[in-house]
Order: sequence, then C-alpha cells, then structure tokens
Amino acid sequence: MTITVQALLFARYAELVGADRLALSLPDGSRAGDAVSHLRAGHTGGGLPPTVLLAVNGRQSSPDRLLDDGDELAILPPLAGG
Amino acid sequence: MTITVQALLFARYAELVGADRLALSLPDGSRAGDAVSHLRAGHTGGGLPPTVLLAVNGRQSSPDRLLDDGDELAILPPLAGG
Amino acid sequence: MYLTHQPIDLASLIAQVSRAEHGAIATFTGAVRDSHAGREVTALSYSSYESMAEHECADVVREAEAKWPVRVALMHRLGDLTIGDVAVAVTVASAHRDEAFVACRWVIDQVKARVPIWKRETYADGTVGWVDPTVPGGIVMARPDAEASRG
Amino acid sequence: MYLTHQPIDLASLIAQVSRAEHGAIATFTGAVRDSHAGREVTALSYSSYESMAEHECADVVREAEAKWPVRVALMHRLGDLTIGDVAVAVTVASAHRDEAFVACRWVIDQVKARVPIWKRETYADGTVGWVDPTVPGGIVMARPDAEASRG
Repeated sequence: MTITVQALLFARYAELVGADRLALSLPDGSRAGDAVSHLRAGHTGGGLPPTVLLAVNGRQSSPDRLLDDGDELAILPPLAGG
Repeated sequence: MTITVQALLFARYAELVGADRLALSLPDGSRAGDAVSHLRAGHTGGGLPPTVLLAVNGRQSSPDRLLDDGDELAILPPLAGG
Repeated sequence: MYLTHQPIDLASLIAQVSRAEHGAIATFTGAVRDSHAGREVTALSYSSYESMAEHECADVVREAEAKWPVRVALMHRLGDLTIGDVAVAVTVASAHRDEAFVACRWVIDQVKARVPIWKRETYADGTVGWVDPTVPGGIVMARPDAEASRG
Repeated sequence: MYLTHQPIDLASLIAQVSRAEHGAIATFTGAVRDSHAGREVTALSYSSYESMAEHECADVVREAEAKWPVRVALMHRLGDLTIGDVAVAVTVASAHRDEAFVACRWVIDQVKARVPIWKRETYADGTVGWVDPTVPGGIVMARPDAEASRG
C-alpha cells in the first residue's frame, strides 16, 4: 500500500528544488520526516537542509506526524515575515 | 526692599483662587515657597493645598528657589496630560 | 511646536520621523474615553501652561533621541475635545523594533509625568471634575459656583 | 483577512479597533529598509504559504485578545515592495496603555516567529538574497541560475 502526498515548497526551497509542488508516493505509515528524507535522497531535493520546518494541511507539525493519503505537506524555509 | 513676582495659576488652582495671574509683592530674599505661603495666608489663596508643584520662569523649581524681581512663578496642579 | 488646538494628524507625524533607514515605527495615541472612574464623560477640555509645556516636550524628545537611536515625533492637543478624539500622539522610528517600542513607552510616560497639562471633564449628570492622579478616585470635583462663573 | 497585496492603510486598521471605551492605541509598523546586513537593498518581495499564514495570524490575534483586555488589528503585505513601504502593521486598542504596549509587542513578535512569510531582497549590485534569521549574516544568497530562470 502506498499513499500520495502533495509536497509544497516555498521561497528558497522552491528555488532549490526547482518546483513549488511535487506529488510524492510513500509507503503507508510514512511520517512527515520520512517524506522529507525521501525528497532529499532524490536528485531534486538534495539541497534541502537536514532540519526543516514542516506543516501538514496548513498547521505546523513535527516530523513524527503520520501522513494520510492526500495530505498536503509544506516544507518551510526559516520564517522571515514582519 | 521688595520684589514683585507674577504668580500664574492654572486649571483647578485658577478656579480656587478666582484668577489666573496675580502680582505679589514680597520681601527681597523671598523663595518660591514663601510666595506660595504668602498667597495661601491671604483670602484668595486659602484653598491651595499644603504642597504644590512650582515652576519659575517656565522651569520646574523647588520651593527653596530664590526669587528675583520680575520672576514668573507658576503654581501647578497635579499634572494630567496624555 | 508640540501643542496644538487642531485635530492631530497621525500620518503627518509618522511622515515626520520616517527615514529609509528606519524599519520600525512604534506609535501611541491616547484618545478621549467615554468614562472615567465610573462616571460617564460627555465632554473634555485640556488646558496647559503652554510655554513650559513646549519646553518640557522638547526636552523629552531630545532626551529620548539621546538615549536610543530613534527619531521621535510628539503632539498633544489642547482645548475642547469629544469622545474618541486623539489627545496625544507619540511616534518613534528606529532601525529595529526594540528601541522603537521602549522609547515610545518612555516618551508617553514622561509626557504624563512632566508636561504641565490639565484635564477638565464634564459628566453626563452635568457635574464637572478636574482629573488629579494624586487623589483616590482620580477626580477633584469642580466647585459649582466656579463652574457657573466660567460659563 | 490578514494578508494583502495592496498598500496597508494604517488609519483604517486603527478605525477597526477603536471604541469609545478605549483610551490607548499602540501601533507598530514595519517598513522596508534601504539596507540589510551592510548591503544596499533596492527591491523586496514577500511570499507566503497563504492559507497557513491566515490561520496563524488569526490565532495570534485571538490569543492576544484572550491574554489581555485589548482589540487587535493585524495586516501583512505580500508581493513586491519598495523602500519605505509598510510591510506589516499591528494596532492594539485598550482602555489603558500598559496592555496596549505589551500586547502590540507580543503580536509582532509572534507574527515574526509563527507566520509563514519569506522575504527576497534585491541588492544594488544586482545580486539577490533570501532573508534567513537562522544563519550568520541573516541572508542566504539566491542561486544566479535560479534567479535567471525566475526572470
């Protein structure tokens, strides 16, 4: 069984990866941190730093958060608003 | 020798005394506090409280401040700006 | 000039202190409230020892600009105000927000402590009081005869 | 709505929180500075994860209004800004100035810490950087190829 997760990339990370949205196919039971490791292991995500800020479905989440099929996983560069 | 000092009264004190400006004749060597005592001893100034805020020539002064002829002595109610 | 009998224009105060090197602007405005010490306020009048008040305001602004890397604008309104009117405005511009907040707070506190301005309130029941932060309740009622003679 | 692509109108934010019972309004505005980390800034662009940012702003406002007896207005601008443009404004109204200042400071600190917004600076020498408060110097330079592909 696999799930599909929409990875959203912003600002510098979108620039690094060369895309602001990617569909990731992951094994059932994957956690948010696993999705980032998967992306980092590939060609496009190699530049992502070892720790990143994550949000699942628009709310900040820990890397331990279990992912469901159809979740939106945002990978956020360090915040710089204000 | 006497000096003449212009006493200025504001807000509630002007209301109490019934005037916002009075000329006071005082003995040479009088201090700011003496001028207030002089005023308080008279009919018009009887309602002034025992301690008041004073300014001589537009700058806050202690009751010990020696007065010169022609000085402007302001007797200030508790401040309530802002 | 730090005192005015006209409405205070906050935008022009902000423009007065803004510079391209300033990222942060902290502003305080004090407005006339509809109640004080449990009484319903219907009208309010500020008076001042104006020459001394101008000096004190200038000192406060100069001292703030010496203590922190900031630019300060300050305006206090005098005369008759109605509920909601801005009575005092302080605007502080700085490169960073720490100094802007600290200096803005310091300036309004100094204005209240040092600038010779007085506030006369008219209440819904027709009585009149002088605001006096040194007495319990914060108000000394005006004498009815004095009030009559004033009108 | 706490995000806008239009210029921020401070007067309307103030009007949004003012009430007859509020004597104190503290305001913070953050504007685009002409320099950052020793570099001359010529242009600036804010981007955001907008749906999350709206949620976070709403949470910050609600939390501030629960912690203190205040009303809060908040607006953050996105898109291309020039030097001096207001990027963020916080307005806090309260009966007394203590809470207004404390809550205003808290809100802007929370916005910077929690709201997903990013800042891309263009410098006078034509290079481009991403503001990143977690690195020494506060800037990560953009890749020239990415920059070229963006234009």
